[in-house]
Amino acid sequence: MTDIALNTTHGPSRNWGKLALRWLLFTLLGIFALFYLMPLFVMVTTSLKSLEEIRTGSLVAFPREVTFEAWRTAWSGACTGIQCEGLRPYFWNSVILAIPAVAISTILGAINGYVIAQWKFKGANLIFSLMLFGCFIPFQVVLLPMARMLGIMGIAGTIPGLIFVHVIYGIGFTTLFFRNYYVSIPQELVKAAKVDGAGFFRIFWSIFLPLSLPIIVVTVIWQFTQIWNDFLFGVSFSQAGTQPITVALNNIVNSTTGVKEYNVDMAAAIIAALPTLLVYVVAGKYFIRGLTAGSVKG
Amino acid sequence: MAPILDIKNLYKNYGSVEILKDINVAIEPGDFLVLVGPSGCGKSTLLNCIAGLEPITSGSIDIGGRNMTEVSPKDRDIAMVFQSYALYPTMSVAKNITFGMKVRGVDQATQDQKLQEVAQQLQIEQLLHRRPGQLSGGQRQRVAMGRALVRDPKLFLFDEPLSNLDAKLRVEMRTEIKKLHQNLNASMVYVTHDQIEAMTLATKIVVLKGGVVQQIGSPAEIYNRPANLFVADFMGSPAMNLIPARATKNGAGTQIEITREGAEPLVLTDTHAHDLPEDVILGLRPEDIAEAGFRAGEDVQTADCMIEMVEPAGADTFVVSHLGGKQVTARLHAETSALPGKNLSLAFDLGKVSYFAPDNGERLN
Amino acid sequence: MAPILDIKNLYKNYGSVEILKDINVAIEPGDFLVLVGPSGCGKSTLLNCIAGLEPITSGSIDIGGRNMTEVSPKDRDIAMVFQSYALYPTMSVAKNITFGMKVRGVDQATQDQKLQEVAQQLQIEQLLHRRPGQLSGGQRQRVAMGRALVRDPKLFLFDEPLSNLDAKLRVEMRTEIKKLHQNLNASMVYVTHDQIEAMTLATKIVVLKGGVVQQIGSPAEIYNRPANLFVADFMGSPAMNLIPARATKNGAGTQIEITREGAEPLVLTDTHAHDLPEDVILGLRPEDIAEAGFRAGEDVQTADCMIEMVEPAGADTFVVSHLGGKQVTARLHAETSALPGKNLSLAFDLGKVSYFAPDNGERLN
Amino acid sequence: EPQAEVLHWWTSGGEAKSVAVLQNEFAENGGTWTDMPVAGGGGDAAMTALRARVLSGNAPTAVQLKGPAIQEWYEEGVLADISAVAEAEGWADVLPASIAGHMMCEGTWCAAPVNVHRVDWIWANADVLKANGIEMPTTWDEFNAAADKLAAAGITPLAHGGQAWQDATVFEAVALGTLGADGFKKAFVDLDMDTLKSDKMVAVFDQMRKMRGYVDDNFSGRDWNLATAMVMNGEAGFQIMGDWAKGEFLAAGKAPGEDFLCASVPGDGFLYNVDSFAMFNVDGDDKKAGQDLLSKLIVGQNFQKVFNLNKGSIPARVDVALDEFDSCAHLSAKDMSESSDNGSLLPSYAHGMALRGAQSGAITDVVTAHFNSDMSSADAVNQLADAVANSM
Amino acid sequence: MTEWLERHIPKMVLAPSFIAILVFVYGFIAWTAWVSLTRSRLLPKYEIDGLIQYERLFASPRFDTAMMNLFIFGTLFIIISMVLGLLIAILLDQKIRTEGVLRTIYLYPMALSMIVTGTAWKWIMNPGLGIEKMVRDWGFENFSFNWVVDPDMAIYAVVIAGVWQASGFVMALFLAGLRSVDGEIIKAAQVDGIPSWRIYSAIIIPSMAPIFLSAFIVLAHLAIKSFDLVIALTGGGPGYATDLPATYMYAMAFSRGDIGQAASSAMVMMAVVFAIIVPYLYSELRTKHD
Ligand SMILES: Nc1ncnc2c1ncn2[C@@H]1O[C@H](COP(=O)(O)OP(=O)(O)OP(=O)(O)O)[C@@H](O)[C@H]1O
Ligand SMILES: Nc1ncnc2c1ncn2[C@@H]1O[C@H](COP(=O)(O)OP(=O)(O)OP(=O)(O)O)[C@@H](O)[C@H]1O
Ligand SMILES: [Mg+2]
Ligand SMILES: [Mg+2]
Repeated sequence: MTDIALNTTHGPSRNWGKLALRWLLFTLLGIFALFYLMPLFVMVTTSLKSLEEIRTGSLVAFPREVTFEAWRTAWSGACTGIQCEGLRPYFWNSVILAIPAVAISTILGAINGYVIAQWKFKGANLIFSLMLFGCFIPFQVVLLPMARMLGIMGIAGTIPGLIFVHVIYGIGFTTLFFRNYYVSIPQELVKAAKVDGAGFFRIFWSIFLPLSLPIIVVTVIWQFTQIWNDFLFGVSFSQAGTQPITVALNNIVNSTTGVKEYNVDMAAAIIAALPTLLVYVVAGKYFIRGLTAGSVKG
Repeated sequence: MAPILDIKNLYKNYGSVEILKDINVAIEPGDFLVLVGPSGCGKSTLLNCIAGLEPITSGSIDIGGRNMTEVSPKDRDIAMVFQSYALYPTMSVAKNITFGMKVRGVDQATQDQKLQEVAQQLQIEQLLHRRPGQLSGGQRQRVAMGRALVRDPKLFLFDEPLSNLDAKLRVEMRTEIKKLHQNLNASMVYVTHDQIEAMTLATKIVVLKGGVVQQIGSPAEIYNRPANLFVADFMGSPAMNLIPARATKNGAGTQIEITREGAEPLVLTDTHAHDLPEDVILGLRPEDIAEAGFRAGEDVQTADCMIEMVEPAGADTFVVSHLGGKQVTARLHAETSALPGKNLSLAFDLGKVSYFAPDNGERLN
Repeated sequence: MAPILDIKNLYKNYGSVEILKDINVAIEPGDFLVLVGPSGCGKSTLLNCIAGLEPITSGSIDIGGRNMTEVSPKDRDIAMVFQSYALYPTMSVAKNITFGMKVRGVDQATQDQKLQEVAQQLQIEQLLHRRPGQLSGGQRQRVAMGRALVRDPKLFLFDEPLSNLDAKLRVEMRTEIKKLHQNLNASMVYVTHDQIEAMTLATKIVVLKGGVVQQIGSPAEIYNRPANLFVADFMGSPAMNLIPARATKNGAGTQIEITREGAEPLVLTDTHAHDLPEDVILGLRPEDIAEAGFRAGEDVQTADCMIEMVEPAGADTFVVSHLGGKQVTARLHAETSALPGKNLSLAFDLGKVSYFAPDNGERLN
Repeated sequence: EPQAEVLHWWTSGGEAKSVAVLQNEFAENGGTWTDMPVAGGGGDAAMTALRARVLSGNAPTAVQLKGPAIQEWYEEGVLADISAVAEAEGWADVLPASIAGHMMCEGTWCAAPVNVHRVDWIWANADVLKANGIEMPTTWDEFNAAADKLAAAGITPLAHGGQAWQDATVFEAVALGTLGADGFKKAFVDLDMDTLKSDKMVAVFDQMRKMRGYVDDNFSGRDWNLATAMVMNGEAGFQIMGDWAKGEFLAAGKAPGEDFLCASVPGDGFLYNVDSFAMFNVDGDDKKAGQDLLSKLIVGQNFQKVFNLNKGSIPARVDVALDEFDSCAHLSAKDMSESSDNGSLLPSYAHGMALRGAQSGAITDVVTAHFNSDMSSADAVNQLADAVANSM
Repeated sequence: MTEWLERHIPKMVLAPSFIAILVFVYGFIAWTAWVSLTRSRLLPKYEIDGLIQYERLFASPRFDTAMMNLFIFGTLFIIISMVLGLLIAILLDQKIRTEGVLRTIYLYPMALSMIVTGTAWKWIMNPGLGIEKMVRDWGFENFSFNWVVDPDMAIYAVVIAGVWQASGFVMALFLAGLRSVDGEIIKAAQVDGIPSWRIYSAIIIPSMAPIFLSAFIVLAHLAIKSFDLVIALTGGGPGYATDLPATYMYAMAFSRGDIGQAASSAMVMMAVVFAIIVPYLYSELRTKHD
């Protein structure tokens, strides 16, 4: 249904041209892949080198001697403060922070997008514009008043507080994604369901959610990446014990006057990114599957 | 009895464009109302308004004696089949059909039973597990029908529900709908562009043009006594012959004179018509012009006409002649001896004639 | 002359389901091929295969003498109208129509002229600036037509292009297509479920059922000499009466005996049929059963029949009787005196009769 | 039971171990230490977190704070008074006066000093110098001559990382040598406009322009430790950097005096960068007890020694035995006490000891803009004056 | 009552989010506007003191540079990311068997925190360590790629790293869009004899207007808020050649304890964003209407 790849057939007479095009295509994709992989290459090779080798050799070269010491250190030995337990203790903080925050903001975005795209009422577009513009507020600006608000609400320094902040500033984007997806679904579907007697939530649940897999995946990718990698909110609205992994990563990496261990830094960065990478690999699959399963045609 | 559907002074605009203008229609319980009109005249829009899916600009809609103008679609107790099917893309055919029941809390056993029933009626039993994307056009349309048929609403709304079906299936479906109508004594509003559907199903037909009601009446009224030139021309296929003529009083009746090219004017006498203006447009359906000898009756008058074209069409043969500067079609038997370029004696049934004013197109008799 | 389209041994599966089976069809330049068949029989799929939009499972497709099986759609030089319209949603009607020309580098003046021409033919002049989303169903269908009509391809493919139009417009469009066909001497493949369309437009009809070709032939052949029970039943509306009968040799001809409930068997004599098996199914179209006195000819035989139902339908009236355990429909004049429950003398035209084998449904005469 | 949640930005291996000493002592005295480390940007990130914490009414117990920021926070009315501890421990007697001054807010003690980093160090590769017959320079002219020699020999004279704070570090070293201790104090502590616009300031920028010529082409954005590595590897001759650079040399197994040389930059004076902890107003006796205990331990002999041995800096209090410290530290301690006596013990502007953030930032903007473009020294001086005026 | 409830459910559902946005976005913008009129330093103060902060702001050459950089960076970053994202999405759309792997490769940069990736980029682009050195070692002595260390070019180096990070996500958005276009329409175009690239340019891409809106908002947001990227890659340098308003604001608010100044720069920045985004939003949401 959504199978729209344009080169469906190959004429024997045009085989050569087709083949050449195909090669060009792969070459291009390969070049892009190299471009995207370059920093990863640097990071991985560096993380496998010893500090000694980094100090003396070229920074962008294969390791002469591979050692996984840096990885071990990053995970469980690097100092992030007076504790030297690596990223491990912070990992869980990030997980229990990111999962509810992503879930809540995605659900809110889905339902907001559904209202704005399919239940248009006067002013809906204005509200949407306000939400969109809200995406542009610099987070540095909101830090201080937000801190005050969190204090007033009594959730300062707690994980629920952080979740709250991420949800608030995630809504704009999640709403945007869903609204733009739902806008292209024919209005007749809602009409048919209304006549069938389904109410607002029923239509959303039974008809729109099943259609939304691709956009849910896009939204989750975005939100998860944003929240998992967020440092500013994490550092400002946490306290000892609730700091997310980025703060720990930052503590490992960012020291001004201490000795720099690039191999550990790189390993830590890659470890900290593993959950997001995992989300991409897993979700990416559903992303395409969702698209091929539910076409938006009746 | 209170009308089941009562539309009063309904106006509907899209932006600044008036799509529906001052619609007034009422139907009694058990009525089968068919909406016809040229493409784009506002039929689907009117159905949408009745269903509450499009806000109306002004006027009121009562369903079952209750003012429903502001009521949401799901509380209007209607079932509707959409012209564009509007199937739920992620649900199987079976779920598409049972969704409405499920929402209304019908128990599973009843759901299954109704589903089987309807699937059989519509001949889609073997498709129940498929997704809409895997169906052919006609199959989709039948699923859309199924979604309405499992319900038992006050009012059914059908928007060209059979347009994608083959003739045979269409006849069967038409019969199913007719049965449904009779068995449930259900009330229906039905859009179609198929004249036969309109004629055989309707108890009442509304002819729309450009958002304005042209005529409301029984199929026979519409067919036999079209209210104006538009209706006359629109209903019936091939269309009614509309021939400019001169009417002059002649004793008890009226003498009708029709010019012909390269021949004497054709003169007929209508004994029923009175008080016609001098210029009229005479309307006569092709089947009311027969081969002489095949039609008898007191109002039948024969005349020789030059045949220009002979078109065999299965059971009938259409012949075309030229009268009053217009092509005139007659419907003859398949075995007619008519030959193009030859004269043929045609019988005109003046008992069936309609007269229209050339200026405003209104019916005169 | 080489066929313009030559389909050989075409098979098409969706997954494990065979949709088209061993299709062999060829058409000459200038032919007008109409595909008919019940909903879901594979008509759209076949058009898609011809257009190259669906890969075929096996077989070959030649267009204009060249093997196109592996050629991409855009190089096949075809124009196609989709059942689901498939208009470009972001473009205005005018752009939808001219886009193909623009891409092919047709100059602006020609584009404009063609656009005007086609818009007029299709009566969509006032819609040219609208987006597809703002059109009614029939208007969309006409735009889809327009997109094909501005082209001058080797082959036109139409998938139910008129299904959403009202009868009047439909007749006009039919005429436009016929004109196009004649003027350009274009080759066309046309899917329709409208019998009249099929009959009036086709030079050749293919009847499909469940992905298998049932019969290929001219409209008259298909109508008068259906190859099997399916075709007989499918083509024509109301359908051909198919009555179980016993055939016994009787001198030069055959004596046909049809049982009746509560009455003597009906006995007819066919002077043309020979070598029929004892059990046959006799096929006679409703128009070949007339009111006695209204049909003459050497093969016409009359008999009194009990009338069960009388259905007036505009120009004709259908009456239903019961013969050989089947309902039998006859097509009478609108003025018939037939009354339900009364006997009526009917004339059976045995010159038009078809015989089928009850076991495999194949034609016998 | 004393409680302390400590916000600090000492997170790298050596630093963390150093603070861990404090935590141990704190624990030994019955306290519970909650660690709240936030590294990054020389404490910027920690300050961000601190603001949020203070505004949400949830301030940490103790915070690593330094320089005028201590007084600024005090003015916001959020700092606790630790005079009681300070007086009991006799801080006034063991801390150099100018350093003690940083710990006082309107006459009360409001912060406890941890260490003294010397900023105006010049580091050199011993072998490279020897091979080219160069002595450690004692004047900027000597430096320039040595640098020219190195350049001629194909060695990068000055290892430098083009980050604003590194530019500022070099700048203040040059300024100290050129303006002299008094001039430096007038310019970068008192923000005296005349001094800022003086010809000598022009000379400072002239020297900076020279320095620009002594760094390699790829210096932009380089981390300071990579610059140190250049010296270590013999790619470069000198580096001007605080004493934390020593840690890099030591970590690479180099010995002071043999593999690498340390000296104060030409000119006399001592630019210090003192880390300290300030106590914030908190509720709860356990926390207040924690603050007292922490203050006491920070300035205690033992912590001062152990911490600074690890960190490469020298103790803030002058009565700590330096037997275990290396030669560079000894030099540093000696210079500090001399400077303290002759009034040339000066706060580092580049490391936020001398000025409020807005002002030091404004100066750094001009310094780095000048260093990374071909702006003339006169223009730079004018911009400097404008920027300082604008930042008031 | 239930009637009323039903009719207003959509509004009620939207209300919490809307109120949250009002308070936590627009309320805070108002707060910022207020603070920008004060002499707040370390912590916000609320005594209005006129437009002094704006005067200081406009006298600052660094802020000039920051705004100019935002303009250059924003434009290039958005355009290049969109073009590249779209291009890759289209290439990936050609039934590539290794699509899953490639997609992940293009997407992964989003996963990595810039705190560290910036260092990798810094090395790659450093003339003495990375590409320039590598290519010269291959024997191309005159090759030069020294943008990071050239104050005039450094901002373009930031663009490269920014594009690297964001274009993958844009690609994902576009891929989702490409794949949700009705297959029948593409079939129609194919039969119409439209070459593939025209099908993309004239039919598929225009029907993805909402996706473009998403991509634009995402990219514009990243451009305006680019902070980690600059800090990690160039630290705003050489000098302050790659400073952006976000880094300027951060420096003012948190490193320099000059909150009033930070607030005023935030207001100017938002005004500029407003001037650019609002017309775009307006046209985008309007065309949806008809
Ligand atoms: N969203 C819209 N905006 C503007 N005009 C519209 C819109 N939808 C429909 N129209 C116009 O309103 C008129 C009536 O449309 P409607 O769909 O009711 O026609 P219809 O009678 O159902 O026609 P058809 O038989 O072709 O389906 C048409 O001229 C159509 O172009
Ligand atoms: N994607 C698909 N997957 C599986 N089966 C399909 C798919 N598309 C169509 N079919 C089935 O193939 C058969 C032929 O479909 P096709 O659309 O060709 O029918 P059709 O003859 O055009 O019918 P109609 O007159 O109803 O349009 C149908 O039974 C349909 O259900
Ligand atoms: Mg319609
Ligand atoms: Mg079809």
